[in-house]
Amino acid sequence: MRLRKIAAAILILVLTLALVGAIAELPSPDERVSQSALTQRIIGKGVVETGATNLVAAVLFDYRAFDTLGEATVIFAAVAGVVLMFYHAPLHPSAIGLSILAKRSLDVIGPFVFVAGMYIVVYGHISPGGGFQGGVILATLTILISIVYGLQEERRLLDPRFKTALESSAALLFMTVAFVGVFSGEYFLSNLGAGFFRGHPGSVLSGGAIPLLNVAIGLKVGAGLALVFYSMVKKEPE
Amino acid sequence: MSHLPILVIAIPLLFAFLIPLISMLFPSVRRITVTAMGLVYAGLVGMMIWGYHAMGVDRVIYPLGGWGPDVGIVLELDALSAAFAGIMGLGILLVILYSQDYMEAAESKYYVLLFIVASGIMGIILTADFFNLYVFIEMSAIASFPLVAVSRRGTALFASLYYMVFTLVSSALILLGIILVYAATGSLNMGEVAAVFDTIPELTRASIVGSFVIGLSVKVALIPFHSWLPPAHAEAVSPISALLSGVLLKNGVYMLMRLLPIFGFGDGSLDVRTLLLVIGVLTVIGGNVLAMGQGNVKRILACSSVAHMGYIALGIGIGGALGFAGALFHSLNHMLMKAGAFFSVGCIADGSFELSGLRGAALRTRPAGITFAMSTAGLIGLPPFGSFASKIMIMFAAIDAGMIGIAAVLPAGAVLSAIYYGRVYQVLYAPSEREPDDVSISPWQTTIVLVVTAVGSIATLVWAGNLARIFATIADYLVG
Amino acid sequence: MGLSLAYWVVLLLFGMGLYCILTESNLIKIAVGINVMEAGLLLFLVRLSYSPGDLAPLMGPTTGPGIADPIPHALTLTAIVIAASTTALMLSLIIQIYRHYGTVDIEEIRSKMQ
Amino acid sequence: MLENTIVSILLVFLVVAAATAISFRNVLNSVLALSVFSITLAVLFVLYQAPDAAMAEAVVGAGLVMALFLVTISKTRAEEEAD
Repeated sequence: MRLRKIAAAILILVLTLALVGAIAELPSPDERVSQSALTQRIIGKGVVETGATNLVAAVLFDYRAFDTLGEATVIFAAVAGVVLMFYHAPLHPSAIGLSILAKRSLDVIGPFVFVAGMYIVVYGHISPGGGFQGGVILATLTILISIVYGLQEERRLLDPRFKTALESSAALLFMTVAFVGVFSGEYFLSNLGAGFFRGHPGSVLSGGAIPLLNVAIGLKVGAGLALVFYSMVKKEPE
Repeated sequence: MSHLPILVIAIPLLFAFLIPLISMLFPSVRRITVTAMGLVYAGLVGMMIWGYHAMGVDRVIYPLGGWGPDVGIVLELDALSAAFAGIMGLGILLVILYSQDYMEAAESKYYVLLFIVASGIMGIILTADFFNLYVFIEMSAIASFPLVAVSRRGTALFASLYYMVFTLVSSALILLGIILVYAATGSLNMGEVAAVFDTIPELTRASIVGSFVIGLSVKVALIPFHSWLPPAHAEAVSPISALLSGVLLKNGVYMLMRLLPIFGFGDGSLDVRTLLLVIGVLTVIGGNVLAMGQGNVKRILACSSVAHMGYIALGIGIGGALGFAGALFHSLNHMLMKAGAFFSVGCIADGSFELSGLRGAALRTRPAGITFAMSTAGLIGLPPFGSFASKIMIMFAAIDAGMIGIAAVLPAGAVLSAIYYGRVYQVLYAPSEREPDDVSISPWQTTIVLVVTAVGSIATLVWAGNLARIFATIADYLVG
Repeated sequence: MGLSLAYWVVLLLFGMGLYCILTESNLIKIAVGINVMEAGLLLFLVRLSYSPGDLAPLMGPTTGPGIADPIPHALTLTAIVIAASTTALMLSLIIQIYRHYGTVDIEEIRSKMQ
Repeated sequence: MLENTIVSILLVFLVVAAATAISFRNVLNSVLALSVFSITLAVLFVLYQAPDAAMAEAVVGAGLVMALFLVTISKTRAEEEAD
């Protein structure tokens, strides 16, 4: 065991030292360096080409939207995997939740959390945030509900079958938006080129398909991660 | 042709998203739907390859979202991608068909994950963008972890976790390499990076190549990074063993073949060719020696996968058109034969794969017994089977390059594998007192799969001349 | 060496995470190590996109001396989500392993598997 | 200048948090340190002008992953005590 620790330490030391040299050769980050052609292009033309003022959203849902489809699929796969792992687990019978005080507090803040999550999803193309961040917040809300009200109540409120259906439908919504480009004679995942509504950059209804994709991702991530948490806290059969 | 490169990625994804809805709404048609989906997938891949050859161009570029390679992500279909798409597409189809009677309990999630793997593999093969490559690597890997653990036996769960930890470290290394590429070149497109790769400072270049080569060696299970493979491949249910050994390992092979020419084989302070040769020899000998010590049929097959990855690494390391062509050809053969062997052994034995409990088992399940013998004889490299030709090709490549020592490793590996497969034959085909009850193989799909792998393993030798010529053209184009 | 502090931190985090993965025998700690290692890469990406005086890539009426590169930010987001998915999957595997072996210690599991 | 100092302090703190997370023997403490680590990282992202990444790191690292780790710890410990 001790030998293994020393061996690991030496291995990592060698690896890190090799990387120190490599990173030292990169342009120094502490002074201004000219940005690459790719970056200049996106900063210069991003708003005009995508209609989104949040350039990260422009990259994430337009220039590199294919990455986003891939990462949504990664979540989908992880959810399917977790559900598969806990397939036969029934509900914890004694999940009754916390005190009445905690329940009333959640009644008050719950709607606010929901609105905040939705806001982050819907305004993703103009302000920081977007489908992923908002979706995680929505999933956290279901986690709060299951802690405060108990898993039974959360299950009654949001049936796992409903979550599965919602997750799949949101993924299909993403695919539908993506295929609009194919059917309009453009390319897969085309945005403004496929005739999506450009709007006035900076307003809510702008950015073409970007808000639509944000909503799809938000619902998908929210439903998927809620399902992950639900599956993991279920009681296992003995 | 126009949209086919994206369709082979998007359609299986669409299937994966649809399967939960279908099994919820129309549970009765689930099985036949999945078979149809598998056929559609393979059909699309076939049409894409056919369309590519019919066009007669070097490469087909599909700009996603209409963005060119300078800003967005593009898919690029060239000869190497087409060859691998063919190998992997066929492998996935066989796995989907064979899985028919395996997954009662796991319901639809099993197929969801299978189609995500199918999509991820095509993504890896077709993308021309470094970060997109990482996303697809993660996608196919994450979908494969729960598939390994699908039986939910303790050993399978632990094997899955072990496999997962290794894979995550390897993809972190690959991501590190990608970040360094972006930091050094300001671009993520493979073509653009290849054009300026020589201008990157020496040490950075070595670090990029180093992190990719180590990361991919873990993925391909080259010794000394192999220890995750035997448990994962042996503990999974048989169709998944075939998926991992036959198809997913070739992901790493494809990436080595795609990326090393971009990196100029790390000429400079890090010589990847020599490294691959050393690791390759170690892996061929080590994998075969490991296999000799096993008492479980699937573990023997898994360890032999390690050895076969060694042959492929040798082919890439020897380099030149002949070496690359040999590695490509061997990838095809290994897919057919290793998948065939896992499929057959899944029919021969159910549950336990310990040799001690399988006396005469292959005689009791005649069709699978025959295909098992054919596949494993092919894996040894015996003449009527395709891998004989591909091993000879790699050997000639070594002799051509004046590396007689390397050439000698191949027959040595074949002898070693003949010894341990011989031991397996002695047990599986031992006449036993029990009456042969001739277990029939239940769904028609399974029979088809067994026949395809068995016929395929011979057909690759029959057409070895043509195949070798095709692969040599691809290798010529790669080596430039 | 002209290495900014942030890059040393990146290397340290990556190395520490890897060390934890290689030496730790508690499965949950290994998951922690993987998270630390991936966090190192995230910091690398974000640090790359920034040079002093840059503003966030939100285009508005005011513009500063420069805009941070939005591409690494998008890549970071993707990497965060992928890391979270793998962690979720890994933890559920760990729970299942615990059900079978009653422990999350690798050495103990190995000895029970024999 | 002030900003530089703050960033440097946070970077050092980040390493300390990571070291704590991987060196604690008690898993619960280690996971709590990991969530402090995630929040620090999110603050750093804000200072590096990456609000989107910061928000994701905050909700994922300190919220979701944390919750999943806690579930795992409670599931791999509660039954130990019951035995």
